[in-house]
Amino acid sequence: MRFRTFCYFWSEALRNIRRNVNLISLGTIAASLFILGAFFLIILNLNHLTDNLTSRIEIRVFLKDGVTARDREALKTRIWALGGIKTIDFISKEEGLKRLKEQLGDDEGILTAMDFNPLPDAFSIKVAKPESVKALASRIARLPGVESVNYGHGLVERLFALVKAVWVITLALSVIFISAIIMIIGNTIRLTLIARRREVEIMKLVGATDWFIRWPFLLEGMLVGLTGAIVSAVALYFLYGFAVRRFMSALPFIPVVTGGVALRQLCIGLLAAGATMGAIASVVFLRKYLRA
Amino acid sequence: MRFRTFCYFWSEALRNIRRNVNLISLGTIAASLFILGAFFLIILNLNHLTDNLTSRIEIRVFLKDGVTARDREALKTRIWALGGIKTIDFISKEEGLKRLKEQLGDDEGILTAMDFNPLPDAFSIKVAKPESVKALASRIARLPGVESVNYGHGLVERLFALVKAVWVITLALSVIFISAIIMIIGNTIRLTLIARRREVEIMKLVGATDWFIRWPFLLEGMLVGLTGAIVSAVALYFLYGFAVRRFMSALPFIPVVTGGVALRQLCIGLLAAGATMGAIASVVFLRKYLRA
Amino acid sequence: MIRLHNVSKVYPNGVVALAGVDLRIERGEFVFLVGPSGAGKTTFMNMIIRHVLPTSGQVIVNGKNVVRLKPWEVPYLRRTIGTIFQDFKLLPNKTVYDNVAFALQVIDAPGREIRKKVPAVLDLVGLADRANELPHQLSGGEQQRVSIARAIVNSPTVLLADEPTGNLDFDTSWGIMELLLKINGRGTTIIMATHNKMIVDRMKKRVIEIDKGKIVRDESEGVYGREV
Amino acid sequence: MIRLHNVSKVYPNGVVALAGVDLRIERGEFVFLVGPSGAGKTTFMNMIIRHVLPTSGQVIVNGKNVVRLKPWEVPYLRRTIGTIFQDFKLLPNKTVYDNVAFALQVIDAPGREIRKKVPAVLDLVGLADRANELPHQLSGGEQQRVSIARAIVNSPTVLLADEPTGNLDFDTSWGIMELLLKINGRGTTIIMATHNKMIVDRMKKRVIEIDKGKIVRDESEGVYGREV
Ligand SMILES: Nc1ncnc2c1ncn2[C@@H]1O[C@H](COP(=O)(O)OP(=O)(O)OP(=O)(O)O)[C@@H](O)[C@H]1O
Ligand SMILES: Nc1ncnc2c1ncn2[C@@H]1O[C@H](COP(=O)(O)OP(=O)(O)OP(=O)(O)O)[C@@H](O)[C@H]1O
Ligand SMILES: [Mg+2]
Ligand SMILES: [Mg+2]
Repeated sequence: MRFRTFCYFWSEALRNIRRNVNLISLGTIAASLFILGAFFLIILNLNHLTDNLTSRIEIRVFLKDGVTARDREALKTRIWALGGIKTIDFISKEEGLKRLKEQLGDDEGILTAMDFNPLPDAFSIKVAKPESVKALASRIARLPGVESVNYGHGLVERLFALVKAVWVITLALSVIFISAIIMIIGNTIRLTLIARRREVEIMKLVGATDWFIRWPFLLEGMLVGLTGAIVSAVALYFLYGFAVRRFMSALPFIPVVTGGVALRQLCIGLLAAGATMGAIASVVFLRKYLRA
Repeated sequence: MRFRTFCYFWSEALRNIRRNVNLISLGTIAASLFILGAFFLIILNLNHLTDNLTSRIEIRVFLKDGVTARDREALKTRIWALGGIKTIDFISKEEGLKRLKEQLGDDEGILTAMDFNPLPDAFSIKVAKPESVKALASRIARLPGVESVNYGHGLVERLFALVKAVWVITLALSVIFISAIIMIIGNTIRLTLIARRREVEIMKLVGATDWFIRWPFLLEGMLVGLTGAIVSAVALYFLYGFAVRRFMSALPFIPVVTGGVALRQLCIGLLAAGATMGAIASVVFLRKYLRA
Repeated sequence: MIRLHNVSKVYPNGVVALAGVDLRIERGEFVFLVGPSGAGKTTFMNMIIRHVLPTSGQVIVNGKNVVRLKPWEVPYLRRTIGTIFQDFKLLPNKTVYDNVAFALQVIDAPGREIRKKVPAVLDLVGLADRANELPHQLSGGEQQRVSIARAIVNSPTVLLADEPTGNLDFDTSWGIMELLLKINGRGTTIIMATHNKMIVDRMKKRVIEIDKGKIVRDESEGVYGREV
Repeated sequence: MIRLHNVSKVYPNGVVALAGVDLRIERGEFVFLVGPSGAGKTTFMNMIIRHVLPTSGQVIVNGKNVVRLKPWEVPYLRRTIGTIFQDFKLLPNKTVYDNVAFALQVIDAPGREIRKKVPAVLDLVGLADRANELPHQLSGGEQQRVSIARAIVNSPTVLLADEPTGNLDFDTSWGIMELLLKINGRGTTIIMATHNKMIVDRMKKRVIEIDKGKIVRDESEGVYGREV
């Protein structure tokens, strides 16, 4: 290909973009990718939230009365040896009562009414994989010096059901939303190009090869997709930053993804998606008119 | 207008719809309205969830030791008199202990270790307006025979913060999503009609009045919008039913809107929105070419 | 009928298409408009149907100044004028029949009238058997004849024919000319732009020659060129 | 150069556009194609550039059977053939200059050549000063001349001219004919469909008359009609 021809392709693409028809597609693509991006951010936050919830899962191992500090160390080593454990913290009966009071809050009156501490010493264990909690707990229960083991009476199971359900739903929604958006973008580009069907036909009659016709359209699709993506990415970036600040000041106790790497990756992904979709949509569409 | 002309408008609209260009718009409109509808359903469920959470708010009024059944009735009457109250339930100290044990779950060991019941008698009060909880609680606290009043140590405030944040976010998202979708639909119809600009110009040159040109386009826009809406409504109706069944079996403890009236209203809303948007988009667009 | 007072048209790109044209055409006249390519013939016709507005001067059709017409009055002006466009301007998605019927539908003609007149006029231009085809399925000359049929179907008081025989062979052209003569005989004013010397010379009608936007000749029984 | 063996074309709607045409046109010939509107002239030309495929028979151009060409070979066929389309087929979004330059760009011509040839050919058709305008800003005859310029700019070995003077006045038409004669003198085969009796009669070239899809006359120094 001559350099001149290469320049021709680019100047054609740029000139066509300047015509109003494509500005309309651009708006549509920007809006679509914005929705897509917003949806991904919602998924990202749900993911973050469930991660956060599962990270709070712990196994509480209550020790038999009268276990010595030595036995305790030995037991700790044996528990470590079971594997899959992130941290083990010792919680003395005093510490345990303090925490229970905090947990009960206003209801702590019940405990202050008691003049002795009914709690045993305990280990608090965090596991590496939340799914292994149940198996691990039952193995720990069989170790000597362990009175009983508690890992949340079905709370863990419920949490997993929640996480799974959230994932199934977001996955189903993503699939539907993403296909809808792709359809919208594809159709927009198709409509834009249908308006120029005659042009393609004339070019063919004057002896242009398929690729000669295709290149400017391809570049154009890519640039329009990319520009739309840039608009949506910029909008998303700033709006999300704003939303996160509002959310965090209103609800400091709910964890949100503050942006940073994830947000930047999403924006880059949007740009790539915009350019690719624009190019693919152009080519796929042109097939129809070039084969004729 | 002659009946014949009326028929002409309809037959024109139908004939034009059968041409492929509009089938593309139809798909886009269906996809857009589907996203819009899905988004509304998400909002609906969030709303339902927060309603459900706020309905669980209650004021617990602990009675002084030794309050007689008579004093209790008198107190109950005085509390009723304060207004804004939905239900008052008496919870005896035994009942209170039972509930606390349930609430503590595995930790109930602490309580069985006690050989007396430290809890006082209490009233459990549900209020009509969750916002009035705080004010009501402080007024009840001043009544005779009341030991202390508990309404959730800031839990209520936090819940309201959550509800508010969720609303701000969903509202912001709705505004953005809805404008994006309207833009998409408007642009799709514009593109469809740009392909027929020449047709409009020729009609004008042959002596057609603006309304003579406009009517078929208007009907066409309406029908395309309506058809797209029907497709999206049907898809939404069945997919939502399916999603709800899956969700309820996975997470029976989280309340979801099971559809029924709300879903049907949403579908009707979508149909109206589709038809209106189609018609408006056609007319607004045509303005540009009719004024020329 | 049609009067132009000192009409000029300068297109936005600076091209002077008409420069100070004064003209008077009476009811029932048959006028040939001749002149080289780019002389301003099409511009002149577009001005009469108010498709193009003059830069200066007045265009009066049927006693009305078309420049001052309100937007809603324009369709009614155009309905009294049949136009055969140089580039046909057929509706691409309508059949031959519907293209011709359209001119009657816009004036809210009764269905009975449409069903009677459209086949009759298609027969006149020799396309009775092509009624259900789309424009792109026709040859150049056939498309031109559809355009002629549409222009005459609602018996306009003025007929503007912009090169109506440019794509037609001599026999068909002459057939069209006889048709126009008959219509003219019924009182319709006809203005026809053409490059066809043979037709102009044979018809012996008024000939107006335009060159570079100016009227350079106006003869009542003229011929195509001053000398060939 | 161009040979047709028993070529027929029946359009999907049942119209028989060509019926068993046998024809042989040698390199460097100048051939007029005449015949009434709808005779099959445009169909014949579209067949040579493989825009329309014959229903039966063979079309051989430069020794190649165009019916059997692979899709990627078609553009190369079309580049050796310049075509003046009856409806011009100009690219609506390109200027006059770019429309003409396009025919050189598709064959990957060097920029220097494009900058030299395009203005030259625009000058030949008398549109040097309209280079930067869009097709819709031109008169019918001017558009037709752009189409002529595009067809001849890359010195094709065959030139198909479908009614190239249909929208031109006699003087401009004759100028175009002289241009075609010059090109023909350089060895280009020219096939021209026309309804212009005066031009055909003056040129005294081979005349092929088609009627209802059949060749009814083929004379080496013919005139437009058998009798007028
Ligand atoms: N929309 C436009 N914008 C700019 N210039 C125009 C426009 N329409 C026509 N012109 C120019 O105005 C001049 C007169 O054009 P017009 O179409 O009236 O010529 P014409 O006499 O009909 O020619 P022809 O016989 O070739 O059809 C031409 O030079 C043409 O290029
Ligand atoms: N795409 C098509 N589909 C159906 N019929 C067609 C098509 N193209 C042309 N025809 C018909 O085939 C016949 C020959 O058409 P063609 O265009 O070859 O005629 P022509 O000799 O060029 O006529 P003209 O002088 O009017 O341009 C005509 O009757 C025409 O209606
Ligand atoms: Mg003209
Ligand atoms: Mg033809």
